[in-house]
Amino acid sequence: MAENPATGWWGTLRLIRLHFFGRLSDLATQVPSRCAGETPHAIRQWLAEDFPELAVQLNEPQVLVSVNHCIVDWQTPLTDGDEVAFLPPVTGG
Amino acid sequence: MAENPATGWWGTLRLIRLHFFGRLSDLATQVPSRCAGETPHAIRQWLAEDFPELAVQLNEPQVLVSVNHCIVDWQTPLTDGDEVAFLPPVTGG
Amino acid sequence: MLTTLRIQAEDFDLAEQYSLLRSSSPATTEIGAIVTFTGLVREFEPRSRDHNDDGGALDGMRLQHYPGMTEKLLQGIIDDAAQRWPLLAVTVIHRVGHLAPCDQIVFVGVASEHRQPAFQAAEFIMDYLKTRATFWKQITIDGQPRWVDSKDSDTTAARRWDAQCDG
Amino acid sequence: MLTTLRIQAEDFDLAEQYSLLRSSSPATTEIGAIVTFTGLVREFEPRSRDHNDDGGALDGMRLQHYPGMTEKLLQGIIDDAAQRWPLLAVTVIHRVGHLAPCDQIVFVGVASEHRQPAFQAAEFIMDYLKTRATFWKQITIDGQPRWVDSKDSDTTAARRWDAQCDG
Repeated sequence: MAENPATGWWGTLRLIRLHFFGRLSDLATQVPSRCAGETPHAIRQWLAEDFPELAVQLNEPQVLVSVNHCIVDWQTPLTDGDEVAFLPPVTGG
Repeated sequence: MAENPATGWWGTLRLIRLHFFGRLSDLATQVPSRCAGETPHAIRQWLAEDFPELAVQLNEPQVLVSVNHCIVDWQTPLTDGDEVAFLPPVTGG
Repeated sequence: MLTTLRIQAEDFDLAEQYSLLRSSSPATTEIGAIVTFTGLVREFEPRSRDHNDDGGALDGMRLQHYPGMTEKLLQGIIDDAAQRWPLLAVTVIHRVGHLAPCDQIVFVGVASEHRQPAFQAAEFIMDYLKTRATFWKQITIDGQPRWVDSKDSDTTAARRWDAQCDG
Repeated sequence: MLTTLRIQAEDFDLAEQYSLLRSSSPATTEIGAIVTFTGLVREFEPRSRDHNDDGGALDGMRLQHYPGMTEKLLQGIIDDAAQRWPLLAVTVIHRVGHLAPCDQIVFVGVASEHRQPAFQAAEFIMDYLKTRATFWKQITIDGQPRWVDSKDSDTTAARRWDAQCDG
Protein backbone atom coordinates (compact mmCIF):
# COMPACT_ATOMS: atom_id res chain seq x y z
CA MET A 1 0.00 0.00 0.00
CA ALA A 2 1.22 3.51 -0.84
CA GLU A 3 2.27 5.56 2.13
CA ASN A 4 -0.77 7.31 3.59
CA PRO A 5 -0.02 11.01 3.23
CA ALA A 6 -1.71 11.62 6.58
CA THR A 7 1.14 9.81 8.25
CA GLY A 8 3.95 11.42 6.21
CA TRP A 9 6.21 14.08 7.66
CA TRP A 10 6.07 16.37 4.61
CA GLY A 11 3.74 19.29 3.83
CA THR A 12 0.83 20.61 5.86
CA LEU A 13 -1.09 17.93 7.71
CA ARG A 14 -4.70 17.82 6.60
CA LEU A 15 -6.40 14.96 8.38
CA ILE A 16 -9.53 14.09 6.46
CA ARG A 17 -12.21 11.60 7.46
CA LEU A 18 -13.42 9.44 4.57
CA HIS A 19 -16.86 7.91 3.98
CA PHE A 20 -18.04 5.66 1.18
CA PHE A 21 -21.65 4.77 0.46
CA GLY A 22 -23.73 2.41 -1.67
CA ARG A 23 -21.72 0.17 -3.98
CA LEU A 24 -18.60 2.16 -3.10
CA SER A 25 -18.84 0.99 0.50
CA ASP A 26 -18.34 -2.65 -0.56
CA LEU A 27 -15.13 -1.74 -2.41
CA ALA A 28 -13.77 0.49 0.35
CA THR A 29 -13.79 -1.85 3.34
CA GLN A 30 -9.96 -1.85 3.46
CA VAL A 31 -9.53 1.91 2.95
CA PRO A 32 -8.30 3.73 6.07
CA SER A 33 -10.99 5.93 7.62
CA ARG A 34 -8.63 8.91 7.69
CA CYS A 35 -6.06 10.26 5.29
CA ALA A 36 -4.51 13.53 4.17
CA GLY A 37 -5.14 15.28 0.89
CA GLU A 38 -5.35 18.77 -0.58
CA THR A 39 -8.55 18.14 -2.55
CA PRO A 40 -11.09 15.32 -3.02
CA HIS A 41 -9.51 14.81 -6.43
CA ALA A 42 -6.08 14.27 -4.82
CA ILE A 43 -7.58 11.72 -2.42
CA ARG A 44 -9.21 9.90 -5.34
CA GLN A 45 -5.83 9.74 -7.12
CA TRP A 46 -4.14 8.48 -4.00
CA LEU A 47 -6.83 5.78 -3.60
CA ALA A 48 -6.26 4.61 -7.19
CA GLU A 49 -2.79 3.33 -6.26
CA ASP A 50 -4.06 0.68 -3.87
CA PHE A 51 -7.75 0.34 -4.74
CA PRO A 52 -7.97 0.32 -8.53
CA GLU A 53 -11.46 -1.21 -8.59
CA LEU A 54 -12.76 1.48 -6.23
CA ALA A 55 -11.01 4.17 -8.29
CA VAL A 56 -12.85 3.07 -11.44
CA GLN A 57 -16.15 3.58 -9.63
CA LEU A 58 -15.01 6.90 -8.13
CA ASN A 59 -14.25 8.19 -11.61
CA GLU A 60 -17.80 7.56 -12.80
CA PRO A 61 -19.31 10.95 -13.63
CA GLN A 62 -22.45 10.22 -11.54
CA VAL A 63 -20.38 9.88 -8.35
CA LEU A 64 -20.55 13.09 -6.30
CA VAL A 65 -18.30 14.19 -3.50
CA SER A 66 -19.33 16.06 -0.36
CA VAL A 67 -17.26 17.95 2.18
CA ASN A 68 -18.86 18.39 5.58
CA HIS A 69 -22.25 17.34 4.15
CA CYS A 70 -22.18 19.76 1.20
CA ILE A 71 -21.82 18.59 -2.40
CA VAL A 72 -18.66 20.25 -3.74
CA ASP A 73 -16.35 20.35 -6.75
CA TRP A 74 -13.58 17.75 -6.81
CA GLN A 75 -10.96 20.53 -6.72
CA THR A 76 -12.28 22.12 -3.50
CA PRO A 77 -9.37 22.73 -1.08
CA LEU A 78 -9.62 20.67 2.09
CA THR A 79 -8.73 21.71 5.60
CA ASP A 80 -7.84 19.70 8.65
CA GLY A 81 -10.80 17.84 10.12
CA ASP A 82 -12.92 17.90 6.98
CA GLU A 83 -15.31 15.01 6.36
CA VAL A 84 -15.22 13.82 2.76
CA ALA A 85 -17.85 11.42 1.43
CA PHE A 86 -18.05 9.69 -1.93
CA LEU A 87 -21.66 9.39 -3.04
CA PRO A 88 -22.96 7.16 -5.85
CA PRO A 89 -26.41 8.05 -7.25
CA VAL A 90 -28.95 7.88 -4.43
CA THR A 91 -31.74 5.30 -4.50
CA GLY A 92 -33.94 5.98 -1.47
CA GLY A 93 -37.66 6.55 -1.24
CA MET B 1 -101.00 28.04 -10.46
CA ALA B 2 -101.05 27.06 -14.14
CA GLU B 3 -102.69 23.73 -14.84
CA ASN B 4 -100.09 20.98 -14.51
CA PRO B 5 -99.91 19.43 -17.98
CA ALA B 6 -99.48 16.02 -16.33
CA THR B 7 -103.06 16.21 -15.12
CA GLY B 8 -104.59 17.59 -18.36
CA TRP B 9 -106.57 15.38 -20.76
CA TRP B 10 -104.86 16.62 -23.94
CA GLY B 11 -101.83 15.24 -25.82
CA THR B 12 -99.61 12.28 -24.91
CA LEU B 13 -99.11 11.84 -21.22
CA ARG B 14 -95.42 12.09 -20.28
CA LEU B 15 -95.19 11.82 -16.54
CA ILE B 16 -91.81 13.19 -15.53
CA ARG B 17 -90.27 13.16 -12.05
CA LEU B 18 -88.57 16.43 -11.13
CA HIS B 19 -85.56 17.02 -8.86
CA PHE B 20 -83.93 20.27 -7.83
CA PHE B 21 -80.57 20.56 -6.07
CA GLY B 22 -78.41 23.13 -4.30
CA ARG B 23 -79.82 26.66 -4.28
CA LEU B 24 -82.55 25.51 -6.68
CA SER B 25 -83.92 23.16 -4.04
CA ASP B 26 -84.74 26.12 -1.74
CA LEU B 27 -86.75 27.80 -4.52
CA ALA B 28 -88.56 24.64 -5.62
CA THR B 29 -90.15 23.48 -2.37
CA GLN B 30 -93.66 24.19 -3.77
CA VAL B 31 -93.03 22.64 -7.20
CA PRO B 32 -94.96 19.39 -7.76
CA SER B 33 -92.64 16.38 -7.83
CA ARG B 34 -94.16 15.19 -11.09
CA CYS B 35 -95.30 16.95 -14.23
CA ALA B 36 -95.59 16.42 -17.96
CA GLY B 37 -93.41 18.01 -20.61
CA GLU B 38 -91.96 17.27 -24.03
CA THR B 39 -88.44 18.51 -23.18
CA PRO B 40 -86.57 19.90 -20.15
CA HIS B 41 -86.84 23.29 -21.86
CA ALA B 42 -90.64 23.01 -21.98
CA ILE B 43 -90.75 22.11 -18.29
CA ARG B 44 -88.58 25.12 -17.49
CA GLN B 45 -90.97 27.37 -19.42
CA TRP B 46 -93.95 25.88 -17.63
CA LEU B 47 -92.23 26.44 -14.25
CA ALA B 48 -91.63 30.13 -15.12
CA GLU B 49 -95.38 30.78 -14.98
CA ASP B 50 -95.69 30.03 -11.28
CA PHE B 51 -92.09 30.13 -10.02
CA PRO B 52 -90.49 33.19 -11.60
CA GLU B 53 -87.62 33.32 -9.08
CA LEU B 54 -86.78 29.67 -9.72
CA ALA B 55 -87.02 30.25 -13.47
CA VAL B 56 -84.41 33.03 -13.30
CA GLN B 57 -82.02 30.56 -11.68
CA LEU B 58 -82.91 27.78 -14.14
CA ASN B 59 -82.01 30.09 -17.02
CA GLU B 60 -78.48 30.64 -15.69
CA PRO B 61 -76.09 29.13 -18.25
CA GLN B 62 -74.20 27.17 -15.55
CA VAL B 63 -77.33 25.20 -14.64
CA LEU B 64 -77.27 21.77 -16.26
CA VAL B 65 -80.13 19.37 -16.75
CA SER B 66 -79.97 15.59 -16.49
CA VAL B 67 -82.40 12.95 -17.68
CA ASN B 68 -82.13 9.60 -15.93
CA HIS B 69 -78.75 10.60 -14.44
CA CYS B 70 -77.22 11.70 -17.76
CA ILE B 71 -76.43 15.33 -18.52
CA VAL B 72 -78.43 16.22 -21.67
CA ASP B 73 -79.36 19.08 -23.94
CA TRP B 74 -82.40 21.12 -22.87
CA GLN B 75 -84.21 20.10 -26.09
CA THR B 76 -83.88 16.35 -25.46
CA PRO B 77 -87.30 14.68 -25.97
CA LEU B 78 -88.70 13.14 -22.78
CA THR B 79 -90.60 9.93 -22.40
CA ASP B 80 -92.98 8.74 -19.73
CA GLY B 81 -91.24 7.92 -16.46
CA ASP B 82 -88.14 9.99 -17.11
CA GLU B 83 -86.36 11.54 -14.15
CA VAL B 84 -85.34 15.14 -14.82
CA ALA B 85 -82.97 16.97 -12.49
CA PHE B 86 -81.88 20.60 -12.50
CA LEU B 87 -78.27 20.90 -11.38
CA PRO B 88 -76.52 24.10 -10.35
CA PRO B 89 -72.69 24.04 -10.37
CA VAL B 90 -71.49 21.29 -8.03
CA THR B 91 -69.50 22.15 -4.90
CA GLY B 92 -68.54 18.85 -3.31
CA GLY B 93 -65.15 17.57 -2.25
CA MET C 1 -58.36 -3.40 -9.65
CA LEU C 2 -60.12 -3.20 -6.30
CA THR C 3 -62.61 -0.31 -6.25
CA THR C 4 -64.36 0.95 -3.13
CA LEU C 5 -66.94 3.69 -3.54
CA ARG C 6 -69.06 4.96 -0.68
CA ILE C 7 -71.37 7.91 -0.06
CA GLN C 8 -72.26 8.01 3.61
CA ALA C 9 -73.26 10.22 6.52
CA GLU C 10 -70.84 8.44 8.88
CA ASP C 11 -67.25 9.46 9.38
CA PHE C 12 -64.47 7.29 7.89
CA ASP C 13 -61.24 6.01 9.39
CA LEU C 14 -58.05 6.71 7.45
CA ALA C 15 -56.14 3.80 8.99
CA GLU C 16 -58.89 1.36 8.02
CA GLN C 17 -58.99 2.69 4.45
CA TYR C 18 -55.20 2.59 4.15
CA SER C 19 -55.15 -0.96 5.45
CA LEU C 20 -57.79 -1.96 2.89
CA LEU C 21 -55.78 -0.38 0.05
CA ARG C 22 -52.58 -1.98 1.27
CA SER C 23 -53.88 -5.50 1.78
CA SER C 24 -56.83 -6.22 -0.44
CA SER C 25 -55.43 -5.67 -3.90
CA PRO C 26 -55.16 -8.90 -5.91
CA ALA C 27 -51.40 -8.22 -6.05
CA THR C 28 -50.51 -6.73 -2.69
CA THR C 29 -46.80 -7.39 -3.08
CA GLU C 30 -46.81 -5.28 -6.23
CA ILE C 31 -47.93 -2.13 -4.42
CA GLY C 32 -45.06 0.32 -4.20
CA ALA C 33 -46.99 3.53 -3.56
CA ILE C 34 -50.16 4.56 -1.73
CA VAL C 35 -51.40 8.14 -1.93
CA THR C 36 -54.28 9.32 0.23
CA PHE C 37 -56.15 12.59 0.09
CA THR C 38 -58.44 13.72 2.89
CA GLY C 39 -60.60 16.83 2.64
CA LEU C 40 -61.59 18.55 5.88
CA VAL C 41 -64.13 21.25 6.75
CA ARG C 42 -62.25 24.51 7.31
CA GLU C 43 -63.52 26.88 9.96
CA PHE C 44 -63.33 29.99 7.81
CA GLU C 45 -64.88 30.33 4.39
CA PRO C 46 -63.98 33.16 2.04
CA ARG C 47 -66.58 35.76 1.15
CA SER C 48 -69.28 34.71 -1.25
CA ARG C 49 -69.30 36.18 -4.77
CA ASP C 50 -73.05 36.79 -4.76
CA HIS C 51 -73.55 37.95 -1.18
CA ASN C 52 -72.26 40.96 0.66
CA ASP C 53 -71.11 39.06 3.71
CA ASP C 54 -67.52 39.09 4.88
CA GLY C 55 -67.17 35.37 5.26
CA GLY C 56 -66.59 34.32 8.84
CA ALA C 57 -66.49 31.40 11.22
CA LEU C 58 -68.56 28.44 10.12
CA ASP C 59 -71.28 27.09 12.40
CA GLY C 60 -71.54 24.02 10.23
CA MET C 61 -72.16 22.61 6.80
CA ARG C 62 -74.74 20.46 5.05
CA LEU C 63 -73.81 18.30 2.08
CA GLN C 64 -76.56 17.41 -0.36
CA HIS C 65 -76.14 14.98 -3.24
CA TYR C 66 -78.14 13.35 -6.02
CA PRO C 67 -78.47 9.67 -5.06
CA GLY C 68 -78.02 7.38 -8.03
CA MET C 69 -76.35 9.96 -10.23
CA THR C 70 -73.49 10.67 -7.81
CA GLU C 71 -72.46 7.01 -7.60
CA LYS C 72 -72.60 6.71 -11.38
CA LEU C 73 -70.47 9.83 -11.89
CA LEU C 74 -67.90 8.79 -9.28
CA GLN C 75 -67.62 5.32 -10.81
CA GLY C 76 -67.07 6.99 -14.18
CA ILE C 77 -64.27 9.15 -12.73
CA ILE C 78 -62.60 6.08 -11.19
CA ASP C 79 -62.91 4.19 -14.50
CA ASP C 80 -61.35 7.15 -16.35
CA ALA C 81 -58.44 7.19 -13.89
CA ALA C 82 -57.92 3.44 -14.31
CA GLN C 83 -57.80 3.91 -18.09
CA ARG C 84 -55.12 6.56 -17.78
CA TRP C 85 -52.83 5.01 -15.15
CA PRO C 86 -51.96 1.46 -14.05
CA LEU C 87 -53.72 1.35 -10.67
CA LEU C 88 -54.02 -1.53 -8.20
CA ALA C 89 -56.71 -0.17 -5.89
CA VAL C 90 -58.87 2.96 -5.62
CA THR C 91 -61.13 4.09 -2.79
CA VAL C 92 -63.44 7.10 -2.86
CA ILE C 93 -65.58 8.01 0.15
CA HIS C 94 -67.70 11.15 0.30
CA ARG C 95 -69.76 12.17 3.28
CA VAL C 96 -73.21 13.78 3.07
CA GLY C 97 -75.49 15.41 5.64
CA HIS C 98 -74.42 17.69 8.47
CA LEU C 99 -70.73 18.34 9.15
CA ALA C 100 -68.87 20.54 11.64
CA PRO C 101 -65.56 22.44 11.28
CA CYS C 102 -62.56 20.05 11.21
CA ASP C 103 -64.75 17.11 10.17
CA GLN C 104 -63.53 14.86 7.39
CA ILE C 105 -65.54 15.33 4.15
CA VAL C 106 -63.90 13.25 1.46
CA PHE C 107 -61.28 10.51 1.11
CA VAL C 108 -59.48 9.40 -2.04
CA GLY C 109 -56.91 6.61 -1.81
CA VAL C 110 -54.91 5.13 -4.67
CA ALA C 111 -52.48 2.19 -4.67
CA SER C 112 -50.13 1.64 -7.57
CA GLU C 113 -46.75 0.10 -8.34
CA HIS C 114 -45.10 3.51 -8.61
CA ARG C 115 -45.60 6.91 -7.05
CA GLN C 116 -46.37 8.96 -10.15
CA PRO C 117 -49.54 7.12 -11.19
CA ALA C 118 -50.71 7.11 -7.58
CA PHE C 119 -50.20 10.87 -7.15
CA GLN C 120 -51.65 11.74 -10.53
CA ALA C 121 -54.71 9.49 -10.26
CA ALA C 122 -55.54 10.81 -6.77
CA GLU C 123 -55.28 14.41 -7.95
CA PHE C 124 -57.26 13.64 -11.12
CA ILE C 125 -60.05 12.00 -9.13
CA MET C 126 -60.27 14.96 -6.75
CA ASP C 127 -60.25 17.50 -9.61
CA TYR C 128 -63.09 15.71 -11.38
CA LEU C 129 -65.02 14.98 -8.21
CA LYS C 130 -64.94 18.72 -7.40
CA THR C 131 -66.24 19.74 -10.83
CA ARG C 132 -68.49 16.87 -11.92
CA ALA C 133 -69.84 14.87 -8.99
CA THR C 134 -73.33 15.93 -7.91
CA PHE C 135 -72.66 17.27 -4.41
CA TRP C 136 -73.75 20.67 -3.10
CA LYS C 137 -72.48 22.36 0.05
CA GLN C 138 -74.62 24.64 2.17
CA ILE C 139 -72.68 26.43 4.91
CA THR C 140 -74.09 28.25 7.91
CA ILE C 141 -72.33 31.39 9.19
CA ASP C 142 -73.84 33.35 12.12
CA GLY C 143 -76.97 31.25 11.82
CA GLN C 144 -77.41 32.13 8.11
CA PRO C 145 -77.30 29.21 5.69
CA ARG C 146 -76.06 29.83 2.17
CA TRP C 147 -75.12 27.61 -0.76
CA VAL C 148 -71.42 27.64 -1.59
CA ASP C 149 -70.41 29.11 -4.96
CA SER C 150 -68.46 26.91 -7.32
CA LYS C 151 -64.82 27.88 -7.79
CA ASP C 152 -63.27 28.84 -11.08
CA SER C 153 -60.01 27.34 -9.80
CA ASP C 154 -61.68 23.92 -9.62
CA THR C 155 -62.85 24.13 -13.21
CA THR C 156 -59.34 25.13 -14.27
CA ALA C 157 -57.91 22.22 -12.28
CA ALA C 158 -60.17 19.73 -14.05
CA ARG C 159 -59.32 21.19 -17.47
CA ARG C 160 -55.62 20.36 -16.98
CA TRP C 161 -56.47 16.73 -17.59
CA ASP C 162 -58.52 17.50 -20.71
CA ALA C 163 -55.52 19.35 -22.14
CA GLN C 164 -53.37 16.26 -21.53
CA CYS C 165 -55.78 14.22 -23.68
CA ASP C 166 -55.69 16.65 -26.57
CA GLY C 167 -51.89 16.90 -26.49
CA MET D 1 -45.41 25.37 9.96
CA LEU D 2 -45.03 22.17 11.95
CA THR D 3 -42.19 20.04 10.58
CA THR D 4 -41.54 16.46 11.58
CA LEU D 5 -38.48 14.73 10.15
CA ARG D 6 -37.37 11.25 11.19
CA ILE D 7 -34.91 8.67 9.95
CA GLN D 8 -35.47 5.47 11.82
CA ALA D 9 -35.20 1.67 11.70
CA GLU D 10 -38.66 1.23 13.28
CA ASP D 11 -41.88 1.05 11.31
CA PHE D 12 -44.26 4.02 11.36
CA ASP D 13 -48.01 4.19 11.84
CA LEU D 14 -49.99 6.07 9.19
CA ALA D 15 -52.93 6.81 11.52
CA GLU D 16 -50.60 8.33 14.11
CA GLN D 17 -48.88 10.48 11.50
CA TYR D 18 -52.19 11.59 10.01
CA SER D 19 -53.49 12.46 13.45
CA LEU D 20 -50.36 14.54 14.11
CA LEU D 21 -50.76 16.42 10.83
CA ARG D 22 -54.45 16.97 11.46
CA SER D 23 -54.22 18.18 15.03
CA SER D 24 -50.89 19.77 15.75
CA SER D 25 -50.71 22.57 13.23
CA PRO D 26 -50.89 26.01 14.88
CA ALA D 27 -54.07 26.58 12.83
CA THR D 28 -55.83 23.23 12.80
CA THR D 29 -59.17 24.66 11.74
CA GLU D 30 -57.53 26.09 8.62
CA ILE D 31 -56.51 22.66 7.31
CA GLY D 32 -58.66 21.76 4.31
CA ALA D 33 -56.48 19.09 2.73
CA ILE D 34 -54.10 16.38 3.89
CA VAL D 35 -52.14 14.33 1.37
CA THR D 36 -50.11 11.32 2.44
CA PHE D 37 -47.67 9.26 0.44
CA THR D 38 -46.43 5.88 1.63
CA GLY D 39 -43.74 3.94 -0.20
CA LEU D 40 -43.72 0.16 0.22
CA VAL D 41 -41.17 -2.55 -0.62
CA ARG D 42 -42.38 -4.35 -3.74
CA GLU D 43 -41.74 -8.07 -4.01
CA PHE D 44 -40.43 -7.96 -7.56
CA GLU D 45 -37.69 -5.68 -8.76
CA PRO D 46 -37.00 -5.11 -12.44
CA ARG D 47 -33.77 -6.40 -13.96
CA SER D 48 -30.63 -4.45 -13.15
CA ARG D 49 -29.03 -2.39 -15.93
CA ASP D 50 -25.52 -3.54 -15.07
CA HIS D 51 -26.16 -7.16 -14.18
CA ASN D 52 -27.41 -10.02 -16.28
CA ASP D 53 -29.97 -11.24 -13.81
CA ASP D 54 -33.65 -11.47 -14.65
CA GLY D 55 -34.85 -9.64 -11.60
CA GLY D 56 -36.97 -11.86 -9.37
CA ALA D 57 -38.57 -12.17 -5.99
CA LEU D 58 -36.93 -10.12 -3.30
CA ASP D 59 -35.62 -11.82 -0.16
CA GLY D 60 -35.23 -8.44 1.46
CA MET D 61 -33.66 -5.02 1.33
CA ARG D 62 -31.14 -2.98 3.27
CA LEU D 63 -31.31 0.79 3.37
CA GLN D 64 -28.10 2.68 4.03
CA HIS D 65 -27.91 6.44 4.58
CA TYR D 66 -25.40 9.15 5.43
CA PRO D 67 -26.23 10.30 8.97
CA GLY D 68 -26.02 14.05 9.33
CA MET D 69 -26.14 14.79 5.63
CA THR D 70 -29.50 13.04 5.06
CA GLU D 71 -31.27 15.07 7.75
CA LYS D 72 -29.78 18.28 6.36
CA LEU D 73 -30.85 17.45 2.79
CA LEU D 74 -34.38 16.44 3.82
CA GLN D 75 -34.78 19.62 5.86
CA GLY D 76 -33.65 21.58 2.79
CA ILE D 77 -36.25 19.83 0.63
CA ILE D 78 -38.99 20.59 3.17
CA ASP D 79 -37.88 24.24 3.36
CA ASP D 80 -37.95 24.47 -0.45
CA ALA D 81 -41.48 23.07 -0.50
CA ALA D 82 -42.59 25.56 2.17
CA GLN D 83 -41.17 28.41 0.07
CA ARG D 84 -43.14 27.28 -2.96
CA TRP D 85 -46.51 26.48 -1.40
CA PRO D 86 -48.49 27.69 1.64
CA LEU D 87 -48.20 24.62 3.89
CA LEU D 88 -49.48 24.13 7.44
CA ALA D 89 -47.63 20.93 8.37
CA VAL D 90 -45.12 18.55 6.77
CA THR D 91 -43.92 15.15 7.96
CA VAL D 92 -41.16 13.09 6.36
CA ILE D 93 -40.18 9.70 7.76
CA HIS D 94 -37.66 7.41 6.06
CA ARG D 95 -36.71 4.00 7.35
CA VAL D 96 -33.19 2.56 7.24
CA GLY D 97 -31.75 -0.88 7.92
CA HIS D 98 -33.31 -4.20 6.92
CA LEU D 99 -36.74 -4.32 5.31
CA ALA D 100 -38.89 -7.15 3.91
CA PRO D 101 -41.32 -7.17 0.97
CA CYS D 102 -44.51 -5.19 1.74
CA ASP D 103 -42.78 -3.21 4.49
CA GLN D 104 -43.31 0.53 4.62
CA ILE D 105 -40.17 2.48 3.57
CA VAL D 106 -41.08 6.14 3.44
CA PHE D 107 -43.88 8.47 4.53
CA VAL D 108 -44.55 12.01 3.35
CA GLY D 109 -47.54 13.89 4.74
CA VAL D 110 -48.59 17.44 3.93
CA ALA D 111 -51.39 19.55 5.39
CA SER D 112 -52.55 22.71 3.68
CA GLU D 113 -55.63 24.89 3.29
CA HIS D 114 -56.28 23.62 -0.22
CA ARG D 115 -55.69 20.40 -2.08
CA GLN D 116 -53.40 21.63 -4.85
CA PRO D 117 -50.53 22.81 -2.61
CA ALA D 118 -50.85 19.62 -0.55
CA PHE D 119 -50.66 17.35 -3.62
CA GLN D 120 -47.90 19.32 -5.28
CA ALA D 121 -45.73 19.66 -2.18
CA ALA D 122 -46.02 15.94 -1.39
CA GLU D 123 -45.03 15.00 -4.94
CA PHE D 124 -42.22 17.59 -4.96
CA ILE D 125 -40.80 16.26 -1.68
CA MET D 126 -40.88 12.66 -2.97
CA ASP D 127 -39.27 13.61 -6.30
CA TYR D 128 -36.43 15.43 -4.55
CA LEU D 129 -36.06 12.83 -1.83
CA LYS D 130 -35.62 10.16 -4.54
CA THR D 131 -32.94 12.12 -6.41
CA ARG D 132 -31.12 14.08 -3.69
CA ALA D 133 -31.44 12.50 -0.26
CA THR D 134 -28.48 10.29 0.68
CA PHE D 135 -30.12 6.87 0.87
CA TRP D 136 -28.92 3.74 -0.90
CA LYS D 137 -30.88 0.52 -1.35
CA GLN D 138 -29.27 -2.88 -1.45
CA ILE D 139 -31.66 -5.67 -2.41
CA THR D 140 -31.15 -9.41 -2.04
CA ILE D 141 -32.55 -11.77 -4.68
CA ASP D 142 -31.88 -15.52 -4.42
CA GLY D 143 -29.40 -14.80 -1.66
CA GLN D 144 -27.41 -12.39 -3.84
CA PRO D 145 -27.19 -8.80 -2.60
CA ARG D 146 -26.87 -6.02 -5.12
CA TRP D 147 -27.07 -2.23 -4.97
CA VAL D 148 -30.09 -0.80 -6.76
CA ASP D 149 -29.43 1.38 -9.81
CA SER D 150 -30.75 4.91 -9.81
CA LYS D 151 -33.64 5.54 -12.17
CA ASP D 152 -33.61 8.01 -15.02
CA SER D 153 -37.34 8.49 -14.47
CA ASP D 154 -36.64 9.84 -10.99
CA THR D 155 -34.16 12.39 -12.32
CA THR D 156 -36.72 13.46 -14.92
CA ALA D 157 -39.38 13.73 -12.21
CA ALA D 158 -37.20 16.05 -10.12
CA ARG D 159 -36.37 18.20 -13.14
CA ARG D 160 -40.07 19.04 -13.66
CA TRP D 161 -39.84 21.34 -10.64
CA ASP D 162 -36.67 23.02 -11.90
CA ALA D 163 -38.43 23.84 -15.14
CA GLN D 164 -41.29 25.46 -13.21
CA CYS D 165 -38.76 27.81 -11.59
CA ASP D 166 -37.29 28.90 -14.91
CA GLY D 167 -40.71 29.52 -16.46
